Formats: sequence, C-alpha cells, structure tokens
Amino acid sequence: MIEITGLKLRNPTILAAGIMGTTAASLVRVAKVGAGAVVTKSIGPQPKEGHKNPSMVNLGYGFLNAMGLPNPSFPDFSAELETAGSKTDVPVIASIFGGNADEFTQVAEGLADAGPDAFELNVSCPHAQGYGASIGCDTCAVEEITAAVTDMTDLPVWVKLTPNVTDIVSIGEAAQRGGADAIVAINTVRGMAIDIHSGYPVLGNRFGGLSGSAVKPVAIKCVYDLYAALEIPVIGVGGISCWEDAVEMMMAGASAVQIGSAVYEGVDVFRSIADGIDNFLADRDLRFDDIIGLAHRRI
Amino acid sequence: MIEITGLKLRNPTILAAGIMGTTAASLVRVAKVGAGAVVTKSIGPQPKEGHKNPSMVNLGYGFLNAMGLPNPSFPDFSAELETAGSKTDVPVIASIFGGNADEFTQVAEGLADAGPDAFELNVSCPHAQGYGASIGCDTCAVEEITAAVTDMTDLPVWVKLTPNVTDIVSIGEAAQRGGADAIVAINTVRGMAIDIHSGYPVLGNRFGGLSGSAVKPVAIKCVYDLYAALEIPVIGVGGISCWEDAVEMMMAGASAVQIGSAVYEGVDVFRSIADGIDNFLADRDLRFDDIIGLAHRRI
Amino acid sequence: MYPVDVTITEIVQESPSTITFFFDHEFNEALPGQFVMVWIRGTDEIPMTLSYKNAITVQKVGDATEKMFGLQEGDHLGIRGPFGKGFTLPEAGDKVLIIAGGVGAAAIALLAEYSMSVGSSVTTILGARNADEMLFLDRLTPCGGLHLTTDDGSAHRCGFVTDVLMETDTSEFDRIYTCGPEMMMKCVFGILEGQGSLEKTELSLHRYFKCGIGVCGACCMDGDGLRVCKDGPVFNGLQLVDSEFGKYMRGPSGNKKQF
Amino acid sequence: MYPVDVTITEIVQESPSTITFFFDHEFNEALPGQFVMVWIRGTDEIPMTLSYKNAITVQKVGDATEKMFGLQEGDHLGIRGPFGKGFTLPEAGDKVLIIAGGVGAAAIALLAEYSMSVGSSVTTILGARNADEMLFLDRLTPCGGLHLTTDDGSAHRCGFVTDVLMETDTSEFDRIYTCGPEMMMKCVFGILEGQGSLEKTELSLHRYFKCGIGVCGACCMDGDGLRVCKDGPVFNGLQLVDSEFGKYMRGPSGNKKQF
Ligand SMILES: Cc1cc2nc3c(=O)[nH]c(=O)nc-3n(C[C@H](O)[C@H](O)[C@H](O)COP(=O)(O)OP(=O)(O)OC[C@H]3O[C@@H](n4cnc5c(N)ncnc54)[C@H](O)[C@@H]3O)c2cc1C
Ligand SMILES: Cc1cc2nc3c(=O)[nH]c(=O)nc-3n(C[C@H](O)[C@H](O)[C@H](O)COP(=O)(O)OP(=O)(O)OC[C@H]3O[C@@H](n4cnc5c(N)ncnc54)[C@H](O)[C@@H]3O)c2cc1C
Ligand SMILES: Cc1cc2nc3c(=O)[nH]c(=O)nc-3n(C[C@H](O)[C@H](O)[C@H](O)COP(=O)(O)O)c2cc1C
Ligand SMILES: Cc1cc2nc3c(=O)[nH]c(=O)nc-3n(C[C@H](O)[C@H](O)[C@H](O)COP(=O)(O)O)c2cc1C
Ligand code: FES
Ligand code: FES
Repeated sequence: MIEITGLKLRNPTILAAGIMGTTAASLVRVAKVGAGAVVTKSIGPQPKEGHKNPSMVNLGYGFLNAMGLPNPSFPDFSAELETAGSKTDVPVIASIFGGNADEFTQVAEGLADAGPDAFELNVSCPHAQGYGASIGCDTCAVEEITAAVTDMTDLPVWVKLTPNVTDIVSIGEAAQRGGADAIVAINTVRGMAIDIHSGYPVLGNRFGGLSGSAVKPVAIKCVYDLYAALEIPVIGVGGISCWEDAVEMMMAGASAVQIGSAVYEGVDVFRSIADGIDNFLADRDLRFDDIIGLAHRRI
Repeated sequence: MIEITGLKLRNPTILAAGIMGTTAASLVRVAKVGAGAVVTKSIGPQPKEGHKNPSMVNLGYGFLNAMGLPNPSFPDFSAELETAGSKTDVPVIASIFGGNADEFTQVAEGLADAGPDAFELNVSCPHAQGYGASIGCDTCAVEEITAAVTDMTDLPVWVKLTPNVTDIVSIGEAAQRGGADAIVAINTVRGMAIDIHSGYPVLGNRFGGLSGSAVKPVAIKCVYDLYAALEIPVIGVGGISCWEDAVEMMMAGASAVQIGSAVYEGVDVFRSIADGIDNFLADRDLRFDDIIGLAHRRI
Repeated sequence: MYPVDVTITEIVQESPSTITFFFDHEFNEALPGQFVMVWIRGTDEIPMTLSYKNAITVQKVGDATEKMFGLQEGDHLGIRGPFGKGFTLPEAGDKVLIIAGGVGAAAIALLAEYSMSVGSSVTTILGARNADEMLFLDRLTPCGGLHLTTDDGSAHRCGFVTDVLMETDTSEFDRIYTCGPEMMMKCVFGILEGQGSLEKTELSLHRYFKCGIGVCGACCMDGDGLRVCKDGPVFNGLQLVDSEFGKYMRGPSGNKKQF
Repeated sequence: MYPVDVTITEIVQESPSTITFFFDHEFNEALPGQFVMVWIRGTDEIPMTLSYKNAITVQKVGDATEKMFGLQEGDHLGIRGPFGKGFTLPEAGDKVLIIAGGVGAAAIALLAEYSMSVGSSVTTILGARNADEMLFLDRLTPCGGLHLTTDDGSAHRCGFVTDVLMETDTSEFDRIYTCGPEMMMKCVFGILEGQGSLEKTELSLHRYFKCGIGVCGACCMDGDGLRVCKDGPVFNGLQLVDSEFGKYMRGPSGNKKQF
C-alpha cells in the first residue's frame, strides 16, 4: 500500500494516460489485472477523431505514435468515468487537456460530478490555441492552468510534463507554484519515421511521440532532476516494462510509476511489476521509502 | 560522389565526432575502410581527461555515454590532425568546442595550420562558462560563436546542434544567421541509467547522452524540421546503423549522414551503408538529389 | 516494425463490390483469422483479414477502400502484421460448421481450406446480398455440405444464413466458426446460445482500429474491455456474453455508434 | 547491458601486491584473454582480464585498485563483459610457449589451463620481481618445461624472462603467447621478430580504456588505429609491427605517455 497525494494505491503501478483508457470497461479490466490506479485517456472540450492512421508503429526498441488526442469530449465521457469509478476500488484519475486555462477548468468541471479521484493535466498537447506551439513548454501557461484547476477543485491535481523542452525542471517548478500536488513525467519524446519505399512519413500525422524502452533513459533523467528540485512527489513514466525498470525509476525519485506501451506485451505487466518490486524490497528488507530517490543519496 | 559545403565526398557516410577520432591513426583507418569523410573528436582549449568510468554502456536499444569531452587540447592535437590530413584523401573535419566565442576561435586558429577541411562547432557542451547550462540552447550564443568562427576562417563551418531544446529550428536559424555553411543534427539525447543493485547512477558522470537506435526517430524529426526551415544543408546523425536508416535520414532532409555508435558492430559499417545506398538508388534509377528531403514532397 | 512494402501482383474482381489484391509477399506465419494493417500511403491505414497468405479481399465502403479500387498491378502497399488472435485450428475428424456472410467469407476462407486439408468434415452456410456477391464459393465448397442463401433470392435459397442455421442441429458439430456483418453474427449468436453451442463457437469481429497492436484502447469492447485487435479479432462465443457485441461499437473519437 | 551485480565469495592474497577476487557469477562464455570492466561503485570502472571464469586478479596501482584491496567477502562489484578478442586457442599436439611476467600471469592462466586440457605441450617462462610475486605457479606448471626468473634473484634464476627466451629456439613452437609489462613484451617482441616467430605469437596489451566496447577510440594504437578494447586486447605479433607498441601509450585525454 502506498499513498500519493492522498490517494491510496495497493501497489505503485498506474496505467498511463491514453493507453486502454477510453472506456470504463477497459479501465476496469486494467484495474482488475493488477494496476494500483488507472488514468483515463486525455479528455478535452470537444470530440476529436484524432489523426489518420497509421497512428502507432512498433519500432522494436520503442513505439512511435500520433493518435491526435482522439476522445469523445467530457460530456460523453462522464458516464464512462462514473462507471469506471463505481466498478473498481482503485483510484481513477481523469486526464484532461485543453487549449488554455478556461478549457482545462471547463473539462475538469464537466467531469467532476462523475467522481474522479484526481485530475491529471496533460499540458503537452501541441497546437494549443493562443499558446504557440505547445503550452507545456511555457512556464507561465503551465502555472496559470495548474492554478486554475487547483482553484476549481479539491481533488489532487497531477501535472504531466513533456520532455521536449530545454529545461523540464522550470516547467515542473511552474506547476508546483500553480499548486500541483504531483508531477507526472514524461509524456512522449518528439520523433518521426519515414518509409523509405515511398518517402512518406510513416505516421498519418507525419511525426509523433516516441515511447517504450527507447525513452526510459530520458524519463529517468527527467525524474531525477525533478525530484531534486521539487517538494511535491514525482510519478515516473516512460519505457517501464519490467520490475527492474520500475525500481530504477523509483531510485531516480519516482513515488510511483505509470506504464503505457508495455501493455503491448500483455496487461499482466502491472501485476508482474508490482510483484517484482515487492520481492525486490522483501529480499533486501527495504520499504518503498528506502528506494525512492536512492540514486540521489549515492554519491 | 557528393559535394557538401564545397567538400567532395566519395560517399555520404561520415564518421561522427567523438567516435574513434582522437588519433590520426584511427581517423585514417576509418577513412580506409570506407567513410566518405571523418570528423575528429571535439577538441578544446585545455587538455581534459573526461569523466570517471563507467563512461559508456550498451543498453541494447541504444548507448548511454558521458565521456566528458576528453581531449588533449588543440596544441597537442595539431600534429594528429595534420597527419590525418596527409594520410587520407577524404575530408577531415575538425570538431571543436569552447566555453564561449573566444575559446572557439582560439581553438580554430590553433588548428588551422594543421589543415582541416572544415570545422564542426560542437555547441552542445554542458557547463560552458558564462552561458548558463549549455550554449547550444541559447540562440544568441550560437549565432555569436558561429559568426566568430566564420569570420576567422575561410573553411566551411558546420554547426552541430543538441536535440535537448524546446525548438531546435530556432537554434539552427541562429547558426545560419551566424554564417554556418551546414548544420549537423543531432548530438546525444539527455539520459540516465541507475544500477538497481546499488542505487548508483551507472555513468561516472551520473547522467549522459543517449545515442544509437533509440534516438533515430528524434534525429529524423530534427533533420526534417531543420530542412524545412533552413537554406543551408543539413547533415543527419543519430541512430544510423544500416543503409535503410541512412536513406530514411536523407529522405528527412539530410544531404549526408554521420555514423557514430554503429561502429560498435564493426567499422565496415561505412562501406556497407555506402554500398546499400548506392544499390538502392541504382535499383530505382534515382540520384541523391531525388531522395534528399523526399518526405517533404510526399503529401 | 515499419510497414513491409509489397507490390500488387494480381488484382481479381471477386464480385461487383469486392476485389482481391495479391501481392509479392507471403505472410507464411499468419494464422487463419489474423489481420494485417494495410497502408494506402497518403490516405489511411485500415485493417484487413488475410484472405490468402499473400492477399486481401476488399469491399469498397469509403475513402481508403475506394482509393484501393483505383490501384493497378505493380502498385505498392505498406503492410504491418499479421496481428491479433486467429481461429483455433480444427483437428482431423472434427466436424466443423462455418457460417459466413458477405465479405466475411474472405476472413474465413483460409480457415476453411485449412480444415479441409487436415481432414475435418466441413459444412458451410454462406450468405450474400445477391448471387453476384457470393464470395469464394469454390474455396468454401466442402465435403460436409454447402448451403447458400441470398438476401434477394437472386440465386439459391432466398433468405439469410440464419434461416439455414435454425434448421441445423448444431450439437452435431465440434467447432463452429462465423464471420460476417455484426447484425448477422448477432442472430447467429442468439441461435447458438439457444442451442447451447456458444462454447464451441468462434466469431471474428470488426471494430474501429487505431494502433492495431493492443495499446491505444480504441477497439476495446464493453463488457470485459477486450481489445478486438489483440485479444481478438476472433473471440469465443462465451467471451461475448453480456458484451456490447451486437449492440453498438465505437467510432474514432470513442463515441458509441448503435448498430 | 547494465553491469551485472556480483558478490565476492572468496578473496585470495596471491602475493604481497596481488589479490584474486572470486565472485558468484561464472562468465562461461568468456575466452581466455578476454577482459571485463570492473565497476567499483562510487570510484571508477577499470579493465581486468578474467583470471578464472569467475575471478579477477588485481594488482594495486592506484585509486580503484586500492579501493578494491579494502573489499571484503560479501561485498559487491558491477561487471560488464566479457569483451574483446581473446587468444587463439591451441589444438591438441600443438607445442605452446607461454611467456608471462608479473600480473600478466593472471591474463594467461586460463589459456595455459586450456592448452594443457586439450593436450598441447606447454613450455612456460614466468618472471616476477621477486619470489613472493611469482603468480599462479601451480596453474602455469606444465609438462613441457617451466622456467622461472626473478628480477632480484630472490629465487630461481636471477634475471628476466627474455634471458631464458634468448636461449630458446622458438622455431620449435607452434604458438607463442605472452603477457606482461609492455617493456618486457617489447623485448620479447624483439627477440621473436629476430627469430622470425612473430607470426605465431599473440600478445595481450594494456591501454587506457574508456568505453571498453570499441566506440570512443580512447584505446586506439598508432599504426593501424587498432582498438585494444575491441580489436584486442590480444594481438598477433604481425599486427604490432610499426605500431606504437613498446614506444608509448595515451592517457585519458589522448596525450602520449612514453614508456
Ligand atoms: C479485424 C478486421 C478485419 C477486416 N477485414 C476486412 C476484409 O477482409 N475485407 C474488407 O473489405 N474489410 C475488412 N474490414 C473492414 C475494413 O477495415 C473497413 O471496411 C475499412 O477500414 C474502411 O475504410 P475506408 O477508409 O474505406 O472507409 P471509411 O470511409 O474510413 O469508413 C467506413 C467504415 O469503415 C470502417 N473503418 C474505417 N476505418 C477503420 C479502421 N481504421 N478500423 C476499422 N474499421 C474502419 C468503419 O466502420 C467506418 O464507419 C476489417 C475490419 C477489421 C477490424
Ligand atoms: C585489457 C586490460 C586487462 C587488464 N587486466 C588486468 C588484470 O588482470 N589485473 C590487473 O591488476 N590489472 C589489469 N589491467 C590494468 C588495470 O586496468 C589498471 O591497473 C587499473 O585500471 C588501475 O586503476 P587504478 O584506479 O587503481 O589506477 P589509477 O590511479 O587510476 O591509474 C594507474 C594506472 O592504471 C592504468 N589505468 C587506470 N585506469 C585505467 C583504465 N580505465 N583503463 C586502463 N588502464 C587504466 C593507467 O595505466 C594508469 O596510469 C588491465 C588493463 C587492461 C587494459
Ligand atoms: C498510444 C498512446 C497514446 C497516448 N495518449 C496519451 C494521452 O492521451 N495523454 C497523455 O497524457 N499521454 C498519452 N500518452 C503518453 C503515455 O501516457 C506515456 O506518457 C508515454 O507513452 C511514455 O510511457 P510508456 O513508455 O510507458 O508508453 C500516450 C502514449 C501512447 C503510446
Ligand atoms: C562515445 C561518444 C562520444 C562522443 N563524443 C562527441 C564529441 O566529442 N563531440 C560531438 O560533437 N559529439 C560527440 N558524440 C555524439 C556523436 O557524434 C553523435 O552525435 C551521437 O552519438 C548520435 O549519433 P549515433 O547514434 O550514430 O551515435 C559522441 C557520442 C558518443 C557515443
Ligand atoms: S486499436 Fe489500439 S488497442 Fe486495438
Ligand atoms: S576504450 Fe573506447 S574504443 Fe577502446
């Protein structure tokens, strides 16, 4: 049992946003097979169909995806969220996005009645209105959005960061100033693949985000730096596919981990990672607190 | 035969900086086994021993390294550079670094007599004096340094960029404004690994840079964006280990490619990639120009 | 992995609305019922069951399939796969019942051929809108018996595969396989449930696919949250009890679309 | 791959200046002459030849080796490897000559054992600073003859391995292996070159290693640019003709250090 921002998790593995998280049924399934908590697909103010396929390819060493934030929008998703919450004991965190602070609060308010256990703000969406390329690169925008949502709700607010910035710590600090209860790092790493037979970019959206093993070292570094700089907990995500990866992420400073692409190998990944961490700790007679941030204490 | 910034290359594969590039003997060896050009280890104003080991680990899907720019400094390296130039017909490009524009020009001047065919400015070194975390993240610094070196020399000046920035295009534009003849992208991607048995970061320097397959999608995207925005040629580097990777990089917009980590599999990688590209073009009756930037023309 | 580039070697017009595209790459590892993601470059990427180890059979329904109908021999496609769970293969001596409708015949043809090759006794009920749309009649003609229906009565028996099924004692069969429009399969499902035969039945479903590899969740079905692209597209009848099957599916945004 | 975590199971003081550390992991795939990178966490990572499939034999020379001398049984090390090119293995009936000096005996012990196990006839010339520093005498004692020298004459013949070598007709041998201080090997090289025996000789070299996996170039030797960590550490005598061998090596910054 671990506690993070007031939520009680039976184990530190959390389903990452955008992975099997569009319906109550699949969220409940992932909870049943072992996740300590589940995050929904990112939900926005309007329905979105997302980009044309191909929207995800397996590169072997990682995955490249450009879904384009497909989601039915908050009015349609409320019922799913409510069902998910009622059918499982594990915390259900609503991931939300918008183009600006107003849209974020609009979505959060719209979903509040459905009873999520926390909000996760996806401030990594490209092409947000009025904020240039991406709000997640702009400390002011991140602080403002975080403050707006934390003002509006008493639920814990997690802020999920993009690694595609010069200095992720300054973005994390902005979220903390805005009142974030936890930081989630990282979203996908900007990437692209081209089909040499035709010259076409492989993804329908031409470029996308890299996830899976390839980004683990990037995520470890971001979590390591955020842990050193922030007071609030950091939740680590990026390339975790076995318990060793999860322990590594916790040693970098993560209080819990999210798992995304690794469901490719099977949804039992949550149980096997949770068990693996337990055994690791038991074998060495350690508690979670002993390993969280351990790398910072090894000089 | 391709021409890039006035240099004639018998094939578009170039040895990347920091790979088997500390001595004339190894540069000449790499040229002999097939590279179209070779770039030296980055040379600075003072001798540096680099970081403590471990300085490089193979992660399977890529490599993590933190060498710490070990180099004998320009006075000591001049003789190597001269020997390298005299013992091979392929262009020898001197990679140089410094903490500011003065140091860059000092190193470039110091090496000029040894007769390099071009300079490659490594503006991706962390902890540079007077420039915050890294000069490569600062458009003004990049422009100033590039301008200083291009003023000082008639040789082609290539500027090598770090991907660890919010917007690599703005850095590329700064280099172009500064008079760069070509852009080289990318240097390694910030990353870290932790040994879970002990909690120690694996690298002696705690964190380092990711290279190899894992970063190829990142490099492809950077090259794609730089090609679209700039007038000067882009040289692609990052994760190229077979001819398909090289063709992909060229379709993203690279006029030539650099190869680093892939020498791990064998130094014959230059020959096999060059041959592979040739066969690909011949089979389809294409020329280099047909594939460079092709992805931009496939809408 | 990146999509495999294949060249179209032969184009066969199977019926007014369906075309088979043969290509120069055999997916020999593919099991009957598995699908591939077919990338029509510049347009879209869509799921298609392999109708042969080296072919797909396509019905024109919208953008991407229309674009495909314009392709010539020598043109290229990008293909990823095979993906998903195929049919459980029958064994020698098994009595097999196949119920297929429309382009669903394409998804089941490899299975029928396999069944016959191992010496199971196969009975087929095959339906189509009209006589012209009857697909793969030759490949689905088994020893055990062939029953054909057309919606409009333009040939054979006028009516639906379910009419035949209702007159069949399914308890005689060891394995039952079905593929076709979901409304057809819903009726098949109801009849088999009534006859207590669901457990030995496998159905091949369609849902909207994005990733196609079991990660994004776009194709998850209500009920147990099964992913059609990874846990399916072939499901055992019992897996579909109390699911959304036959009621609704979801569109690209995750919105529900009633059948 | 990440370093493998090993636990030290036994510590053997081989001589006043060398200790063997046995650990709980056997590198069974290792060939005689290959090395591992030994990570003394918090201090440094250094190359060491495997003196057994599960042990390294260490001479104290500086920071990291000094730290190792403070380790106890039960302590841990991180190990990456095995890396590099080992010795070409002799065959049954081969007449083998081994010339080892100082801690070089550690690098050659597995080869000597292997040679004897396949039934080659081994002659060993082993040198040390003094009697106490004579390493692995038991493992290097072959059928074919053993010649011992000490620099100070504290036991056996006073002098160097080269004194013995000069009295040896190396044309009698099929394979010659040597490992020891570079100045010793330089003299050995000279004698063998004079006797026309370089071609059948393999030498195990030391250079400053950073990556240890053939990428960074820190260990490249002048001449043909051979990487000691990947193309070596074992080289054929002919590969070293006209190289920096015996003249100088490079330090961590790439600067030349004369021997
Ligand atoms: C596992 C599976 C196997 C299939 N096998 C075959 C087959 O062998 N032959 C065949 O003709 N058809 C098959 N289909 C259906 C085929 O994928 C659709 O007809 C095709 O995607 C239509 O694309 P479109 O662009 O022409 O139509 P659109 O205009 O894009 O849409 C028309 C309808 O096609 C369906 N569709 C569109 N895109 C997708 C998508 N990405 N994933 C799933 N459905 C989509 C939707 O129901 C949509 O309403 C299969 C579907 C699945 C899921
Ligand atoms: C392939 C190979 C196999 C070796 N096998 C053995 C062995 O079996 N037993 C043994 O005792 N020694 C062996 N050595 C030598 C051993 O690596 C050095 O003695 C050790 O690195 C010294 O480290 P230190 O921190 O104690 O010394 P330092 O104080 O760091 O340096 C002392 C000297 O050790 C050498 N050295 C230091 N770091 C390195 C490094 N990263 N790579 C190479 N040399 C270094 C340099 O010559 C240096 O001048 C081997 C070296 C190589 C290259
Ligand atoms: C198919 C897919 C869809 C995703 N959708 C979202 C999303 O809607 N919101 C979000 O915050 N992150 C999204 N992500 C990012 C993941 O939550 C996660 O941060 C990232 O994939 C790295 O973790 P992983 O390596 O475990 O997959 C998505 C990732 C993938 C692969
Ligand atoms: C061991 C090592 C040392 C490197 N040293 C330098 C360097 O000195 N200067 C530089 O500009 N880039 C250096 N790089 C970066 C490479 O030149 C290249 O940009 C990067 O590794 C990505 O290419 P790759 O995936 O082909 O290795 C180094 C990379 C490695 C792996
Ligand atoms: S389409 Fe993504 S999980 Fe099935
Ligand atoms: S130590 Fe890096 S190449 Fe040998």
